[in-house]
Amino acid sequence: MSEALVAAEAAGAGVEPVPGASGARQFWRRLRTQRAALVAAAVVALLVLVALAAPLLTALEGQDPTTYHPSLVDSARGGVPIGSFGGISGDHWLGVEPQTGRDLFARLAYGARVSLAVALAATTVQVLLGVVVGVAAALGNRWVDQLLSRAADIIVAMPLMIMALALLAIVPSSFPRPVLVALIIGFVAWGTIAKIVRAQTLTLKELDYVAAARLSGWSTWRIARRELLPGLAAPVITYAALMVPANIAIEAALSFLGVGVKPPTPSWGQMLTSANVWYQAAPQYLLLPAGALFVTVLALTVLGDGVRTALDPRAASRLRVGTGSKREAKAAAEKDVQSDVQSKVVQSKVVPSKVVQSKEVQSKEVQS
Amino acid sequence: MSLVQVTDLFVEFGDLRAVDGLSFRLEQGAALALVGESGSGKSTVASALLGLHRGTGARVGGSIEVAGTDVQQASDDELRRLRGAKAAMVFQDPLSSLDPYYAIGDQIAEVYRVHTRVSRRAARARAVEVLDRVGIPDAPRRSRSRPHEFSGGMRQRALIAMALACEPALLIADEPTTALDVTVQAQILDLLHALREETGMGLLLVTHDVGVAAESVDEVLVMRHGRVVEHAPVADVLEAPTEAYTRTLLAAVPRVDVRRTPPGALSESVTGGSGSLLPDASAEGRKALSPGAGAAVPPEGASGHGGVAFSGDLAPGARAVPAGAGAAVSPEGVSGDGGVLSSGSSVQGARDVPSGEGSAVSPGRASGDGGVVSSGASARAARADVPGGPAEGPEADSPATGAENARGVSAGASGDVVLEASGLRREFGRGKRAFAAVDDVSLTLRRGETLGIVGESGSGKTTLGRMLVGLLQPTTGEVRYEGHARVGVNPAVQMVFQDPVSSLNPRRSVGESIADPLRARGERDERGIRRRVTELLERVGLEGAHYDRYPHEFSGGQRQRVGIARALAADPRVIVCDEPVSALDVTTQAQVVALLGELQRELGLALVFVAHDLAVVRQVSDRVAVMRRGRIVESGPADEVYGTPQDPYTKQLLAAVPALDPQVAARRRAARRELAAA
Amino acid sequence: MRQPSVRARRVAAASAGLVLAAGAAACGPKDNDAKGSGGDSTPHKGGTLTVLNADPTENFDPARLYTSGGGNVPSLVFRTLTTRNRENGAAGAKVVPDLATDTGRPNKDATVWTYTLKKGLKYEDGTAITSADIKYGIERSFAPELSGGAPYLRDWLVGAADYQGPYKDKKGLSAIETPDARTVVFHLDKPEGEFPYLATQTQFTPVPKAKDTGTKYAEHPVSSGPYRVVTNENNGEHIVLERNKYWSTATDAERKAYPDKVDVKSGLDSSVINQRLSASQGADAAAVTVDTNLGPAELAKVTGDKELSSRVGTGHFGQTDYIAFNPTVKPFDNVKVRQAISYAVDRSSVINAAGGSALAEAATTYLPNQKSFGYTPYDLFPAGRTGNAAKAKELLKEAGYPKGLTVTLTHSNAKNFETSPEIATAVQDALKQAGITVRLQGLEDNDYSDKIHNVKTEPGFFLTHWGADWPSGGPFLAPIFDGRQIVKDGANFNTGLLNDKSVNAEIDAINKLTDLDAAAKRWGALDKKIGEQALTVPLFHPVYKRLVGKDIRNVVISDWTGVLDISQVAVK
Amino acid sequence: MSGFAGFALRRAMGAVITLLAISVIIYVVFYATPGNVAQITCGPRCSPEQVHQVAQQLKLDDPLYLRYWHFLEGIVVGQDYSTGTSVEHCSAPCLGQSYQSDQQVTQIILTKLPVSLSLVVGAMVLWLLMGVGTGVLSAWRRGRISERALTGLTLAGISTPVFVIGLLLMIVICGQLELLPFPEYVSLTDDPEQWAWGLLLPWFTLALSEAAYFARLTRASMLETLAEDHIRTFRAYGVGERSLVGRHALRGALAPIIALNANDFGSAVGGAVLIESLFGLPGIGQELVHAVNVVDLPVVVGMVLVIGFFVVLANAVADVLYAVADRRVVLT
Repeated sequence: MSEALVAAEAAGAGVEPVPGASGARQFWRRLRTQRAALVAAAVVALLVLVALAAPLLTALEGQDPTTYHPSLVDSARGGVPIGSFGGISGDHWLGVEPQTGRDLFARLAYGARVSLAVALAATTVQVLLGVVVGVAAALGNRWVDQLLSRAADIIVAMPLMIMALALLAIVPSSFPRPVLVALIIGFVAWGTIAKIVRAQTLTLKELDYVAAARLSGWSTWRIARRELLPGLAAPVITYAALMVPANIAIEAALSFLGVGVKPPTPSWGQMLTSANVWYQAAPQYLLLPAGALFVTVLALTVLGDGVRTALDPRAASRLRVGTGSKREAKAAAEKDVQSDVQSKVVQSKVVPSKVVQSKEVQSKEVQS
Repeated sequence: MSLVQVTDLFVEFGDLRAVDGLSFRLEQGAALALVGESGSGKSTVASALLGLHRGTGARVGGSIEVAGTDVQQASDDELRRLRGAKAAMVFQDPLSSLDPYYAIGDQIAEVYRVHTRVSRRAARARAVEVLDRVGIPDAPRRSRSRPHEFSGGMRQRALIAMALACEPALLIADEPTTALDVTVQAQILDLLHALREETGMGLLLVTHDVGVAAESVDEVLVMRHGRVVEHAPVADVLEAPTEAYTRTLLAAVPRVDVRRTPPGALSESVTGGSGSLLPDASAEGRKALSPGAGAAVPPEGASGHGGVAFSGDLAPGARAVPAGAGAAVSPEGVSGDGGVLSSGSSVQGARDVPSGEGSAVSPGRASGDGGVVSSGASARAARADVPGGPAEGPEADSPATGAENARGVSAGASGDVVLEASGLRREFGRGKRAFAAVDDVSLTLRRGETLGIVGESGSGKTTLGRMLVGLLQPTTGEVRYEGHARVGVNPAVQMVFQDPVSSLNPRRSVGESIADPLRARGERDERGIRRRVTELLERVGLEGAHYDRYPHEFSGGQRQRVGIARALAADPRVIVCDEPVSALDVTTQAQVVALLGELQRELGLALVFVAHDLAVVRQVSDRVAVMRRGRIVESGPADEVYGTPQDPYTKQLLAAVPALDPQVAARRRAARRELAAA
Repeated sequence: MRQPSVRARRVAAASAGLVLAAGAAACGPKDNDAKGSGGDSTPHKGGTLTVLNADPTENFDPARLYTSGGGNVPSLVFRTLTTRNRENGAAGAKVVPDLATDTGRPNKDATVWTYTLKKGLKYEDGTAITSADIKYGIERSFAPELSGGAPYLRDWLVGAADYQGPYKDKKGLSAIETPDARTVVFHLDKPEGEFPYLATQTQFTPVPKAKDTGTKYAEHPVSSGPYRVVTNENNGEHIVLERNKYWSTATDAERKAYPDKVDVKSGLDSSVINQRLSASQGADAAAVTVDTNLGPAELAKVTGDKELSSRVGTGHFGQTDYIAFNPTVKPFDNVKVRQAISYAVDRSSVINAAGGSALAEAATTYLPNQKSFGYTPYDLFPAGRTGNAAKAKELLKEAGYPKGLTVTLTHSNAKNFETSPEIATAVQDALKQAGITVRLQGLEDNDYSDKIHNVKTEPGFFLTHWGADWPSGGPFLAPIFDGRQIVKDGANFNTGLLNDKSVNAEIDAINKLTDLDAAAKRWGALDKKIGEQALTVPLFHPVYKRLVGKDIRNVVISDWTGVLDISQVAVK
Repeated sequence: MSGFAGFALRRAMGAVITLLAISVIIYVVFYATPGNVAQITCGPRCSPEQVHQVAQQLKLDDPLYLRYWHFLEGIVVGQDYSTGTSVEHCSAPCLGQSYQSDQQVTQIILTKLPVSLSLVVGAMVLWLLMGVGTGVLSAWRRGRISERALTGLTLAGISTPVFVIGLLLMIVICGQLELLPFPEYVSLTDDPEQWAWGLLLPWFTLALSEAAYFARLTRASMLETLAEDHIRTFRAYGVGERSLVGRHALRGALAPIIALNANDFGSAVGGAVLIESLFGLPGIGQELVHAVNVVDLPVVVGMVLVIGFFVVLANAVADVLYAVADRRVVLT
């Protein structure tokens, strides 16, 4: 999956402190102005709700995700569900699974639990590892930086799927599988976020308010916690929001390779994998998980864009899905009015205090 | 027909009316400056002239006619034909205003071809031609360079070349020199002047800097809050402003040729309050908070105190007897050649020197002479006839002696050295790319004095400042605080930063930021911390209730006050101010400078004042060091350095400062031209 | 014995139905009529046959192949002493002579077997095939460099156990004699009436010593069959075979070899193979597959399409998928528990999970339901179609588990396989009715294979299966139930750890029989006898549906292999 | 670029260290992986004695460090292998020999690499065309219906797993509409036309999801550039919108696109496992998954190193291209 690309998008977020980028209130206020993001948030909330309430909902339906119903499938025809639309009925709201006759609604709802939980947990692991390594590399001395950056390089250069295959085989099967899948996705894909965090920390570290905190006499740890981490929130949250759907897709891919979450625990990836071949004989079997995945990833991506926009208003005009000329006008107005102020800030930036990393554009201020 | 005719222009961004009922006209070949502070709407006007607000969602009303085109009614195509061909615009930041990816010649050629049906080759030739005209040496070759390969001044010349390409009737220059160093600024203004003489095009100059306007135009239109405050020929505006705001604005402009006003005078004048000058108490910004109640502290915006600092042609003696200095200010004091204008009759200076303060606080000021030692090019040393300046050790004897002498007058018991740097060198990068931002700099700072460090961009002044506070470690050399060599930061040495935006954590309340030094040193009593922070906030002219507000709720000047309060919270002996006012409007600048002076006097602080602005440095410093390319080229008491500069670079710098008198400006320009020709 | 193919490519197998790995074996179209699609049924010579396979024919070296009946693609290049009968259905489960003039002449107690080569046998280079080449071919299969074949030669030949092949041991294998260029004699440790079956394996292919290139031989093995290897790319991923002009029907009654050229492409996804066969575009019209069958989803689609269903052949291969118990693990030491589970199993759920009634037949016997195995129907613990929960509960009560019990079922995580999670889940669901809570322990394929075949780690209750090396009860029952075949420090297949003297004795007795029909009957009886111990719960015998391209004629699927025999196929 | 040699040297050294670290990790991880390699190689029915012989033959009984040492030795000086009848020399850099097939790993890589490269290079061209094209279009038409439609389309590309899209496309396009032949890899040198036809669908499938990311990236960077001052300059000089978008904004967006493209290219060489297995393309990814399943350590290490090499190389190329695209960047 395009981890690097997701990262690249995230990297642009909030490199500098934005005037007025403070507080959760601001964030919510800005998020609220985005209709697409709000719809997406509602969809995500609904999905989470469905996942959480899966036992309740299926109880309502009177089904569970594991019970076989051999009588509902046509054994002579490969186990295709009997009845129209994959056996949809009052008992089985979305029909049943071919071959087993398990209730699809129940599997979809329970699958949401697994897929979302795995993706969220994996993202958490990635973010934690990435932030710790990235911050440590940025704040540590040259050797620590070298070591950790190299480690991140190695992680990035390792083929994710292969490592996942190998690691999944090593860990004893008694280890809960969804947790394992989450951990492994998390552990093999933190390199990029570590790089982002490192770059961002290096930028933040040079900001005056961090210097001021140092002058206050705070320890490095305290500065990292109080001054740097909040500043990392924007790119990290943005990255995370975009990484969740990517992780769902990775889980699906692992299932496709046969090493994902194990049956009978349903996951969308696993359902997709087994439903794949049923596209002609029982289309709804494929369309349901595919649709669920599509909606989820779509909603999370749109929400991710929204979060990013809310955290970094300058990006407002860039990644937004829906657009409105009104908002653009406002942004333009702010920019115009600020331009006078900024005009002065431009002046007298002296020697870049840290010599440029590759890819960071250096404007040569030193004139001859 | 006028070149530009604007009638009842208004521009609205959403709820914000940026320009409100503006009318003016500009004749062929004439030059008009739009002058105003941040948010005055002057840039918005400039954009409106070219119809650049179209399609952005801004509402534009009134009528605009430029070079025969009705901008409001024109079709998109007509507008495009106006832009660049009849009216060309030069922008503020020359680096970002050029496409970084294409060669400069190509960019000019592209613009030329938009308006002229010529071959690529011809367009390219035209580009070289105009580049040559604006003084780009070796234009054919340099036209193939990309913007980042040019220096700031060259880029601005290139932009001007682009503007010239189609021989427009009107040149709109939006803060064309704001991002440039003062010496480069002078060159660009000279260039504009020369081009105007040559081509007869009209000039609309947008600037916040009255000095720049004085140098360049015939008429000035002062704007405020989107409205015209005053519109008159430049000499009239400068010499006899009719509007209070104009006077305030002028008064606030620091003058490089006026000696320093002693701190006593500074603070008292503030209290003296020339508030009447400012009809609107919230001069500084739209969001300014209501003024504080502290008696000794000037409410933000309600003071014209800045004017005081530069008001008089002070007798030399004033330096030694500071307390009464500020009082003797002649209202319209114009000092001969300097062309210094004293803005208001209202400037009273010190009314009452608080008892006991005058003598206690004054010593630092007099300590200047020779205290600064620059081994590399110690002008002071040279003056003292010690041979072989560069070969000298960092602690040259003779200047030191001189310093002792000078200090003896008033320094007294408090004249001891608090901060001392010797042989500081700082390199960046490694291997081939390594360069020394600061090279072999030594200096001393005594209790209660102010040392100004002035230099253009790239001179290493900020790096030096950061080494002094311990944020950067010198590659070689050392910094001693009260005689002890020191590594890393020290709460007793604090810093006030340049950028009011980035110097406060946007995610923490200002109170929390100010409380940092208190907590860091182990203070745990929350009530005590809050009390102390409230005290500090009030001391710097804010309200205690601001504790829980966030930086974005404050204006630039207020944020800078918060930064000062944070520095004070550590009970420092030394504060290094790194361009503390360069991002502020002039009126605000003056207030912040005044505050610093006042605090220095009250607390016996030693200040290091790092700035690019020669005038501001002179205004606050006892001693001044001029930096260039990492070295100190000249140093000494402020008056000596400014009055009788020895180093050619210092002279050049001083000569480049815009004068506030058009005649003086013209004389200087001629002088510069001769200098360049020679 | 075919094993859960460790090499089954997980990826390739992922989206198909039950996929048989390369080298799969027997079958028999019961619903025969596996003729090509209508039209003129006289097969023509010529054309190019395309073979679309999921798994590459790796290590194309007769010493290294593990095949049943000589394999499919290998059997186009490698001739053996005997071979399988190339007929549809049960007739195809017979062993017939190939290079040899007969299926072997045993001595009285079946410990010495003598073969005579036909006259005029030649390699692809025109040189004659000699008995010494047969001997050399077998010898080199003992070289550790060329591992991979079946274990029988090592087990049966006199003094072969420690033999390390001709590269290290120049003396050769004394158990094989070649008194003259056409005669080869085998001396066995013990009576083996089924030796003719063994002689179908590719290890009995002649290899000219002068042409032996060791591990490189697979790149270009010397052909004795109707086709020679023209290209063998990437270790069997793409093999192109063309006619061997020195082969003639005069010496080979079995292989028809209609096409001029055979193009074997592999590494394809199973669903893609079936898609391509069903679309039958271009070269795919003359395409078959020898390792992929129709999965349930595809079957569901095909059954609704007349044209397509006319192109489907049905194959049976001697295989049983079953639940195995390790009676040394509690509670499976208690025969009543094992019986209870036998009663509780819901075979219809399991069969559905395996692809439905068209792809699996319920099994109540351990031996496959084919005559050649000696199939003797029995159902000792009748569970009906959906399980007899009441009887199971009753037995559990007797066993001391009145409240039911919780057990762990071990299975492989490999998808769509006989031991896959889907089947395990079906078992789990069925046993729930009987009050038995099943926890699933899915293992990665290698791990699973290691664990269940190691007496130290063998779980108590797991899914496994057994397939025939040749269609007879011997290789089906002996490795699993012969107590002397328990391996303590290696791969053990007697998972029930059964060491019953009477069973062992009966196996020995049957092995002496050279009358294969008589032997089959006794294998059947033995099967039933062992079944009483409830060491396994037979679940189903798989059925294979094979789709062929629209221009394919003369489809033959024997019960021996269950796949269509490409040596018989013609292209329109 | 005077510092280029230094840059190349530093990058090369970094790459060697990275690759060595990767190989150590793989050795350790696979050492811990269940699966008796000798048993797998020998076959499930091999007796303990035979398994032991095979283990000896493959030097599997050596301790881990010794095996790793042999591996390094092979890279530096090459290695000799017995085929039984003769001794084969695998010349340096020798990555060893497959346990399963006795083929030299370098040989396997050489046969698989063209497939993966064909797939990725072709897909890259497509994803750049589709992605950048869509991005430019939606940046240009920002705010209009057509932009929303394009945005929706790209999001759809991101949110549908490739194995679903790929199979559906294949069934519909190849199976039912018969517009394209079923994907198959034919060597470029054998038949360029067949090569292209056979790979078209895999290219498209692989490109689809990538294109979606690129469209988003392009649009974002272009809008960012469009908001920059120099665009305002050109607008103020009467330069038309099309030139602003197509010439200036696109040029500004190019550098990040190039850089990311190189990165993605690197990881796709080994990362297109799903596409390769779905379409039966015998590339690196598919081989690697197979090797992992049979614990064929030499092949796994070799393949992972190749993939790692491409990622590292692609990163370096990305930096160089970035520096070329944006001359202001200093290579370090």
